[in-house]
Amino acid sequence: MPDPEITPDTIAEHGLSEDEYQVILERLGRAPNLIELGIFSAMWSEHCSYKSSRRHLQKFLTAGARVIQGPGENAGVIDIDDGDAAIFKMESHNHPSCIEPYQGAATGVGGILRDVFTMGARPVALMNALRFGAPDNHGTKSLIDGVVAGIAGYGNCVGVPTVGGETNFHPGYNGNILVNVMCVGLARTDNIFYCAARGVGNPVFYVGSRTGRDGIHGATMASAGFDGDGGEKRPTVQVGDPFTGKLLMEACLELMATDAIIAIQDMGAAGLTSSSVEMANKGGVGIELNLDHVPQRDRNMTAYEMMLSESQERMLMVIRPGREQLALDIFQKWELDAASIGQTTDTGRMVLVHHGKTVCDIPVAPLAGDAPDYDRPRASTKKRVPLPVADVPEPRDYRDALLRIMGCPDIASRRWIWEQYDRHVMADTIDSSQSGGDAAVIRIHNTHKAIAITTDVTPRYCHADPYEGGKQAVAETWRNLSAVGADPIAITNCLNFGNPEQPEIMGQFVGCIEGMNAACRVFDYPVVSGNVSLYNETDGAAIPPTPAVGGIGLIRDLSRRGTISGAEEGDTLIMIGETTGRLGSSVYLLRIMGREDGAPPPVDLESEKINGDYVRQLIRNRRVNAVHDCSDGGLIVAACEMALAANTGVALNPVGPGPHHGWLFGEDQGRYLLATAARSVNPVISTARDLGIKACSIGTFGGTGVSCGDILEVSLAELRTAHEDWLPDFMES
Amino acid sequence: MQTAVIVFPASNCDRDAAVALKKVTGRDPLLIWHRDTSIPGDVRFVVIPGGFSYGDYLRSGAIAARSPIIRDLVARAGTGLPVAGFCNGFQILTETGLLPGALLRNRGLKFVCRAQTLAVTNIESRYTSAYAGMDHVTFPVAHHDGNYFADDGTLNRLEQEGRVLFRYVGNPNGSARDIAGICNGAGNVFGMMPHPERAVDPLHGGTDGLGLFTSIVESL
Amino acid sequence: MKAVIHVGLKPGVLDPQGRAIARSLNNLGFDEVTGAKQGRVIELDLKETRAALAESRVREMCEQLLANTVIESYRIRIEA
Amino acid sequence: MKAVIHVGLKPGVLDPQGRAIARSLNNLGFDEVTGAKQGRVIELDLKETRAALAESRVREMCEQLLANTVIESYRIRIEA
Ligand SMILES: Nc1ncnc2c1ncn2[C@@H]1O[C@H](COP(=O)(O)OP(=O)(O)O)[C@@H](O)[C@H]1O
Ligand SMILES: [Mg+2]
Repeated sequence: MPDPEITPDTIAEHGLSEDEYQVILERLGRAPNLIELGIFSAMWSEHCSYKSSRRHLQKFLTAGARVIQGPGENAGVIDIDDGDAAIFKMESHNHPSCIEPYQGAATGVGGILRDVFTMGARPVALMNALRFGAPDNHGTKSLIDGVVAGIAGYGNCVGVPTVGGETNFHPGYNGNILVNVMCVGLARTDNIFYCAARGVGNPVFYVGSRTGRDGIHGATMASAGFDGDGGEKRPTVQVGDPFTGKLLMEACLELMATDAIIAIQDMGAAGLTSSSVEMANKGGVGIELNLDHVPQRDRNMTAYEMMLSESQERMLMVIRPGREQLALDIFQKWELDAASIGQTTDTGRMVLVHHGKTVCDIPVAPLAGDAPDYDRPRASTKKRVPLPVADVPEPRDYRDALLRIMGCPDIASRRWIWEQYDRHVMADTIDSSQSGGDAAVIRIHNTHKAIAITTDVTPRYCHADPYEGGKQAVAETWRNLSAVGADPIAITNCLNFGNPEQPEIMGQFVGCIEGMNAACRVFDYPVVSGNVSLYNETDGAAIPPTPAVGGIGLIRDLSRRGTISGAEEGDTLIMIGETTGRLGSSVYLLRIMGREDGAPPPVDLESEKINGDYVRQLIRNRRVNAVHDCSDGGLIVAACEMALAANTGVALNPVGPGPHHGWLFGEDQGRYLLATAARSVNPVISTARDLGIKACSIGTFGGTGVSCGDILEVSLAELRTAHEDWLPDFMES
Repeated sequence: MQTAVIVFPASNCDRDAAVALKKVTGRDPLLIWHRDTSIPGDVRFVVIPGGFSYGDYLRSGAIAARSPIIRDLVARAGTGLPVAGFCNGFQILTETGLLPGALLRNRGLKFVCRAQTLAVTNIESRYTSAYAGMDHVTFPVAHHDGNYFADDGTLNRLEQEGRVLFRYVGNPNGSARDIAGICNGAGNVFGMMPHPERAVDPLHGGTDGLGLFTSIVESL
Repeated sequence: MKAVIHVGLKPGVLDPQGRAIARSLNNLGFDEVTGAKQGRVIELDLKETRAALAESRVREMCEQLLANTVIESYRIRIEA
Repeated sequence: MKAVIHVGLKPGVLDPQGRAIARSLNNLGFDEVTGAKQGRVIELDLKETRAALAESRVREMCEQLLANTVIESYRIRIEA
């Protein structure tokens, strides 16, 4: 095939600007051919180069006493004592899930699993953070159906429990759903694998599924210009194969127990291109690949297609010379295709040979090092004024308002979702979505230790005030981990935003990052991995800013942990933290008043920290029977959730002469509810006061319903029905 | 006592099963790879674990049931070796013909993972003797194809011969006559969709599953 | 040559997928649908060139693996 | 009347099931099998008696529900 000419159109179709193309010309000292252009375009895409976000991500706190590996590798690594390491990361699969929800979500799970086992960890838990459009928006239901089935289809099959997550509905996601998945794995600190290739002349192995024409980016050209078979336009959707994913995971972990691997990298976005460039670049070596040896699924694949294919379930590794056979034997045992497709070199260049011809010969360093790095203009979000309680009407009927809130899309039980996930496989799930608890708890096999995992963000708040919303997202993970008695250690994140070329969006992005970072610094809670998903918009309508945060904590002794469900008849309900009745941007305002205005509740990071530290201390000293944080819906919702989990009613003390809606539904931050046995009440409250922490007794557990003086009374059965029925009824309607 | 777990590509409850067996026998079970062709002679009890052998492609359990190890498994089961299959293991046992019937897609078409109450319908079997005095147990279920089907004649025979060992209380998948677990005529081969091996530790939320393992191990 | 194999549930075997399909079609307003069944089609590429031989081998494949004859029946078509 | 609908993956879309089936047949000694694809057949019972109308309705059903047209293509046959 004659080499097609590179025209301005070709360059534009590859998403490269003229300036970017000029840099390529300079670095090469000549015009690139199409393959080379494709490789530059993939490496310099937003997805691979983080060109709009890089300089802002660098602001994050990324170091800490427990950080073994911060951002920059496939996943972050933290030390969790005794030679154990937790390896984790969150990633988005938004765009693919909009096009094909099942496969998009499934391949998202496959991808995040590979990121984690690539580093030598056995994945032990999956989480999913989902945002859908309004329930009544056309398509919402089938998107939920497909996404949940896709996550289940992949995670259940590979046998990694899906233990938690979050789900939001908002018209802001009508055109752009978000599917963020997180994986946590465990490894030994002395057996962690990295992607930097080392040495010269070492064999480069390809293993896993064969390469097909899946998800090729320059789709316009690739399918029209290069597909000799003609006929139907090839879909570019990637299809997940969890069976091969599982085999690949087992084979890699088996090989990692030997000394055969020098470097390993999964093939994610921009497949063979980004994996080989990253390996070579990080190791400071060159790489030469013979594409004839790449296992191929489709006939007559071009070099361009092979380099840009996003076929799933593939890995690239540099093998120690002399260990080739060992590697091949293990891959054969697991019935995987594997081939030696090239070697490392000392040229610092990426050389590709196809059909005996050199089809690409470019320096590696500029692909990564000279990637664009933009300081995009930004405009900050207009500050909203706080909304005084007095300006918000009370509900006509508190009981009715409570039932509506318990059954509203923001709060209703997600059972319909998580019952489709295998939450128990591997036999170490101690707590999961099933309890409705604040964080999932996964035991470290054969020990009494556990890790706690949560994902949180409140897009309503981020939209109202990116900085406060960013702070709140981190604070809520920290609070959720504290509520189960885990010491919060580190976070990962997935930053989902609209078009960064719009100053307002860039303002949201930077605002959220700065807010998140402020919280990370106060909590000494570093960011060790993450992912950015931009351009989530349709017809100029961007999603609400959604910086999803995934937090990890350590429970040293499983016999001393907090649960949501332990309240006993007669226990006193204690509130930790201050309530002023903040209804701005609250669920009450949205679902009862149909409004979304007002400043969101601010997070006082200092009191957040001392409150959380205190709650963990109480859990460790076995002072509390149950713990739950207050978040969406305020203290009454949290109290109802505790009552439902324990199957014990609770009577709240009415406070003051009213109005009560600020007290009951206000979303003040930094608060926890505790169920405490009579003998512990005084010590818990007085110690809190000594520490300068607001604490008061606000009710008593017992009976079969939830009440608050003569303001409201409702049976647990009614609450349960309201809470449990909304989602299944909606999905079946 | 030596026990064994057979591992197929994409079995994923092999560890769950191994943990339960070790708990009851005090000894790590052998893990037998599906390509092996024989089960060592000293093995007294074999578990076929849950999971998605071969990705559940074609039909759940179908491809696994044609693995090299199966020939010896069937032969040994024929001489009385106890063999239990949980979840995918049950599907594999029906595909090999060691147990009658088949497992269809759940009635609700969705994967279902929840704590499931079961009635113990025969406490005289080798797999249930430890449940004497317990009418009900709770095991987790986690499956997509757990809807037990057999023709009426077979169902009648299973019931008459006391081979239905567990029934669902609140059928999660549409199984005929609420059947959750059955054994073969000789009583040594047993299969069920729920996961007793995931209910052997108080931290799992319950230990009802232990009785199943102690029953069979004590019968040896 | 090619073999096309239809595998379907035997009459009398409950077909949850078929039922769900019929119900959802009705819900979507396709009232004319009174029943639905779902089966599988497996297409095999074969090196064999003699149709009769191919057919008898494919029958063996069905009996051994492709169909579960407890619940399923199958039909084979051999194409050049 | 009856409609028989074949739904299969579009060319070029990964078919992990097909691969697993081919491999398993090879392992069982059916060496002549060089490839396998798996699709679905849906049979609908219809109250409609006019073939042309039935076909256009079934096409709608395929687009709306029966096939995932992002990755699958379908073929309809109407039978009396
Ligand atoms: N998509 C999901 N997958 C699994 N579990 C979910 C999902 N969405 C929500 N959950 C679970 O439902 C419970 C309530 O979630 P949420 O209201 O977001 O909790 P919180 O506000 O305390 O963080 C949690 O235990 C959570 O793990
Ligand atoms: Mg919480």
